[in-house]
Amino acid sequence: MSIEQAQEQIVEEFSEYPDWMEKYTYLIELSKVLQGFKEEYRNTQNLIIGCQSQVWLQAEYVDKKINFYADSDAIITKGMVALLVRVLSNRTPDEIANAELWFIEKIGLNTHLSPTRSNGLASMVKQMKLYAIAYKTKYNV
Amino acid sequence: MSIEQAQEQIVEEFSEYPDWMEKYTYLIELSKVLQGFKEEYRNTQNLIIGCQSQVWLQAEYVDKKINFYADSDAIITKGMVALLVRVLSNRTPDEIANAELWFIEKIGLNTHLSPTRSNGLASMVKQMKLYAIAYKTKYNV
Amino acid sequence: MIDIQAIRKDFPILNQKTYNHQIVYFDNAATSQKPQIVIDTTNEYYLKYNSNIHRGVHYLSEKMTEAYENARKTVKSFINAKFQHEIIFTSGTTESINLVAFTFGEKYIFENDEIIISQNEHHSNIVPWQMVCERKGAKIKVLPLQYNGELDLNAYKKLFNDKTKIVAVNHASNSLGTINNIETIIKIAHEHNVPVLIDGAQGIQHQIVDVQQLDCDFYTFSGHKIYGPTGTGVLYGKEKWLNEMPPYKGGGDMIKTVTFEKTTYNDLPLKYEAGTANFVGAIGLSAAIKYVEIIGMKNIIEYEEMLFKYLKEKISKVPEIRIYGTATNKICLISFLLGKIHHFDTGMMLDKMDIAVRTGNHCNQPTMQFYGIEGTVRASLTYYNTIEEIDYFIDSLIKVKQLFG
Amino acid sequence: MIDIQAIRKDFPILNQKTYNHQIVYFDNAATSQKPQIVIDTTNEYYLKYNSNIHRGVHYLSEKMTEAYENARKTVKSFINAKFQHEIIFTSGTTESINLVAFTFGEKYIFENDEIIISQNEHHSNIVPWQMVCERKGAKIKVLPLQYNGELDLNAYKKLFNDKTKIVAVNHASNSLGTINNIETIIKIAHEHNVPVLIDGAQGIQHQIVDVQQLDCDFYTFSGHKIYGPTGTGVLYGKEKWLNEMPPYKGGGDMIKTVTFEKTTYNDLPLKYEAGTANFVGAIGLSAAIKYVEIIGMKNIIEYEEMLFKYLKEKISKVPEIRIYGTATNKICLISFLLGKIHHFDTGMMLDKMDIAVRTGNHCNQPTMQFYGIEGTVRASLTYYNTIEEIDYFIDSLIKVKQLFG
Ligand SMILES: Cc1ncc(COP(=O)(O)O)c(C=O)c1O
Ligand SMILES: Cc1ncc(COP(=O)(O)O)c(C=O)c1O
Repeated sequence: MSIEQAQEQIVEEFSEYPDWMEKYTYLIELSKVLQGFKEEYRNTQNLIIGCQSQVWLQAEYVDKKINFYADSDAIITKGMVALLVRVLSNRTPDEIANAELWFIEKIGLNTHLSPTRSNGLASMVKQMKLYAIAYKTKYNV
Repeated sequence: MSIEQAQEQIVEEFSEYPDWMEKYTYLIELSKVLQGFKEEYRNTQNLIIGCQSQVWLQAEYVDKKINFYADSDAIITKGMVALLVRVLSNRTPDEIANAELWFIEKIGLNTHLSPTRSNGLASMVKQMKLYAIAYKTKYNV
Repeated sequence: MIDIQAIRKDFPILNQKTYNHQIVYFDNAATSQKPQIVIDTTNEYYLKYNSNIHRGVHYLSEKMTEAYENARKTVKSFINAKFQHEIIFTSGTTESINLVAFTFGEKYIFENDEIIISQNEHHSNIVPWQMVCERKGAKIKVLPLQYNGELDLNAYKKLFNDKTKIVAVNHASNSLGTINNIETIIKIAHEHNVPVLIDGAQGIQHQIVDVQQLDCDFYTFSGHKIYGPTGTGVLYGKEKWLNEMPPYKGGGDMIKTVTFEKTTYNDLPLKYEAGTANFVGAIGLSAAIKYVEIIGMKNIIEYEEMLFKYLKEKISKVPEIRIYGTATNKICLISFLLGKIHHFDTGMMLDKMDIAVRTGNHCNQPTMQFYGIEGTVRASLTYYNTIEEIDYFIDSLIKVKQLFG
Repeated sequence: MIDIQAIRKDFPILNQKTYNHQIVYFDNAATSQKPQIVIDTTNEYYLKYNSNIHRGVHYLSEKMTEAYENARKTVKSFINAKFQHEIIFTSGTTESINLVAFTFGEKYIFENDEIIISQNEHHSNIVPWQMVCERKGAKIKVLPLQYNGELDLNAYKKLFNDKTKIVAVNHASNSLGTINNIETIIKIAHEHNVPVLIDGAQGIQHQIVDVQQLDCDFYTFSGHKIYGPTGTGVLYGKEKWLNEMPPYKGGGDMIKTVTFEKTTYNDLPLKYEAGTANFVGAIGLSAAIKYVEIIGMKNIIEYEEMLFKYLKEKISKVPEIRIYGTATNKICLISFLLGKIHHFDTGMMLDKMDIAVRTGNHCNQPTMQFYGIEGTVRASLTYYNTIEEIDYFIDSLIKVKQLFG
């Protein structure tokens, strides 16, 4: 599934929840099923400090693809993290670097990504792209 | 003539000049006839610094009365100075200390006396009253 | 008791929906809403009299200068200062405190000297003092906080010694709501001949402040928290200090004479008002203060106490509520956490229910460290809030609790 | 050419009488009038979105933060800064210059070092540097003024030596109107590796400013002089300097972490924005800038040049006029004396004829000393002034002359 398709899938899932309360309930669900984050990743090197909530992001390069593992101390942020990981993890550096993330606006959660929100999410996306560029340069892919 | 009468007289004089242009022309006239200020009085001790114009004020105590001699570098201020001297000079300290100056408002020139005008006039009146209080204490009158 | 419906009409912003429900603004400690009269007054001065103040010979300038100096009078009588020139207009509490920390520091604080601040201060009343300490080699002594949110005045007494140069403490705490016993704090300091700065950012809008009776040496507050415009603030200082301390910023209006060799400074208050003042802002602030005076601070206090009693009672019944700051004497402010729910999650969900609260450390990290938490949710109310809003808030809190389980 | 009648409708204050005649506002260098859109924008944000910025999780706070950061973007693109975080909001030019003088001074200026400022600076660009010199034992070198009001760039070149740490010069002079050749001033300083601060208080509203092209290290201006609210200002600084210099004021928002032992500072631009910013003011300022952009700076320049040409021609024919500042490159500003008439008398009489000019030393005492005078009368025009106003002004001047004989 491409990044585009992943985004479309998420938009479709959320279309079942027109009500904001249901949307957030679903985000909370997503936060609970976020997987793969090991306790050892929870270190200062991986920490993205937001003023309101914090995000930890680990990146691993396997088979020419980047896998992301992430977590947050706030549930709603974690639900958003889950969506971002789903869309951007297990992709080539190129795919990630060029990705345009439109699904968040489409599902009506864009305020979470605003740089002024200071929940760490905007910095997380930036960090994911920086990883992509770094690996691109390193492995010349 | 009492301070009250002197004020009434000025108000009467000015009533002949309802137009502001005439009023100021008369003030300019008054500035020209201001007398008694000797060059030796123009010293820093007598200087009252206004941001816009400067006033020099000399006080002398003769026969239980205070005589004021004053000057200014700006003509309009000097015209106002002439009026103040006319009302307050050659009076006992008591009279000066207790004087209420209402004529300036009556003739419509009160903005000149506002402390925010910074032409030195408000400070001049204050200084005249301070002299009165000082002489009162000194000579116990 | 005040006529709450009439008052709310003066605050048009309260009569709108952000999402579905009429907005419930419980973020007053961050900034307050403005009554219509503040906006109207500001507009009037911009549209009829706008002109730079002081030194102007023309009509508009005269009008504006008069209004600006009248605003100073309004502040003077509001806090009962002795002289008008003890009122310095600044851009806010933060600037007022920096002004004192810097100028008092330059003149009186030297190596190994000590500054007492409490453990429960806003960063704006910590960092300026740390900066003085760094520059001068002085150090900070901490007046300790007790678990209930009150300061430990017994410990306070023991902090003084020959090296103590100043005490800086808040009137009311923005993170816990405690109204500090500043009368006693000032008295004790004065027994040691140490002056006291009161950070009144959260005090001025909720308490009667009489600086002469308090006998504080400095009192600071922000216009935007007492229903006035942003970018305005006040420093009250005793004449004696303001005369003795060196100037802060250099520039227009604060000098008497300038040559390249020597500059002499202006008298108070202009000595501390370098550059073009926020004169329209100051006039707006005085409109805000007059509005408060019309309602009456006594009435405001009575009403806010009633609100607070109700809020405390109701919130204490919310399951798993953890309240930080339980002093007996508090402004109408509650800092809390809901079970294990992250403060940000609670704040986000309340926002979706049109309730504005603040979450995080409230620029008060040492206090959070004291409680061993990252932050809290803070509901801060004022005299335009209502019992109905509290009911809705409590219901919403319970929903949030259910949502996160 | 601009549509002057349409523009004047946007400035309601111009359409009133102070005494008998429609007001003629020629005091724009002191402060400028505000177009209706600035007032409307300010009102809108107070009445719909008012809430404290940054760190807020709720709707209003989010809206306000966005608008505030957009205001920063507007300023950035207006002066073509490289990065948004190079734009620091301050309370005005005076604060911007004090900020640089203090923080640059703390880091880079030491005993016997030298600071170059011109002989024709506003006190706000003199006194802050004198204060640094006093604190650090440095000294001021004066870039000399020539009789026509231009700076002596040959003498300037000779002022540099190993001890020169910074140059601070105005873009346009508020007392004489000279537009300084800042391109050359900056180039020469950079040849000596010395950074340059430009005091743009009188430049920004009359000239196209491109800080990258100018390559200036700092550029400062006041909101109230470019048709924005009082209490607002901007400091542009190259990222490199702003990162290296220490912070200025301490307080909320400008820190990352605070403990009593150690405080770490926030990134740009917040590092220099301690305390609650004048956020509504900044939004008002951005509305003012957008208004200027809509009219177009090129059109403004063209129109003001036309006005100035006319004014110069007309005033030169007034008997016994003495004009101070006759540089070829000037903003539309004339400083003058009329025969032996005291500047205050001239200003007073013009006021009575509804003309607002400024009189005195214009916070520029060294310049007055240079000419051996106490002060001047200053008429400063901008793009909402008209040819008709100039005619009326000239007639009034002649009347004043007659009055004092
Ligand atoms: C050249 C110049 N620099 C600095 C200033 C100070 O600006 P403000 O008073 O807005 O801080 C002014 C304003 O009068 C000025 O004209
Ligand atoms: C107790 C206290 N002190 C100081 C401040 C700083 O005020 P300002 O940001 O208006 O300068 C605040 C505001 O948050 C506060 O609550």
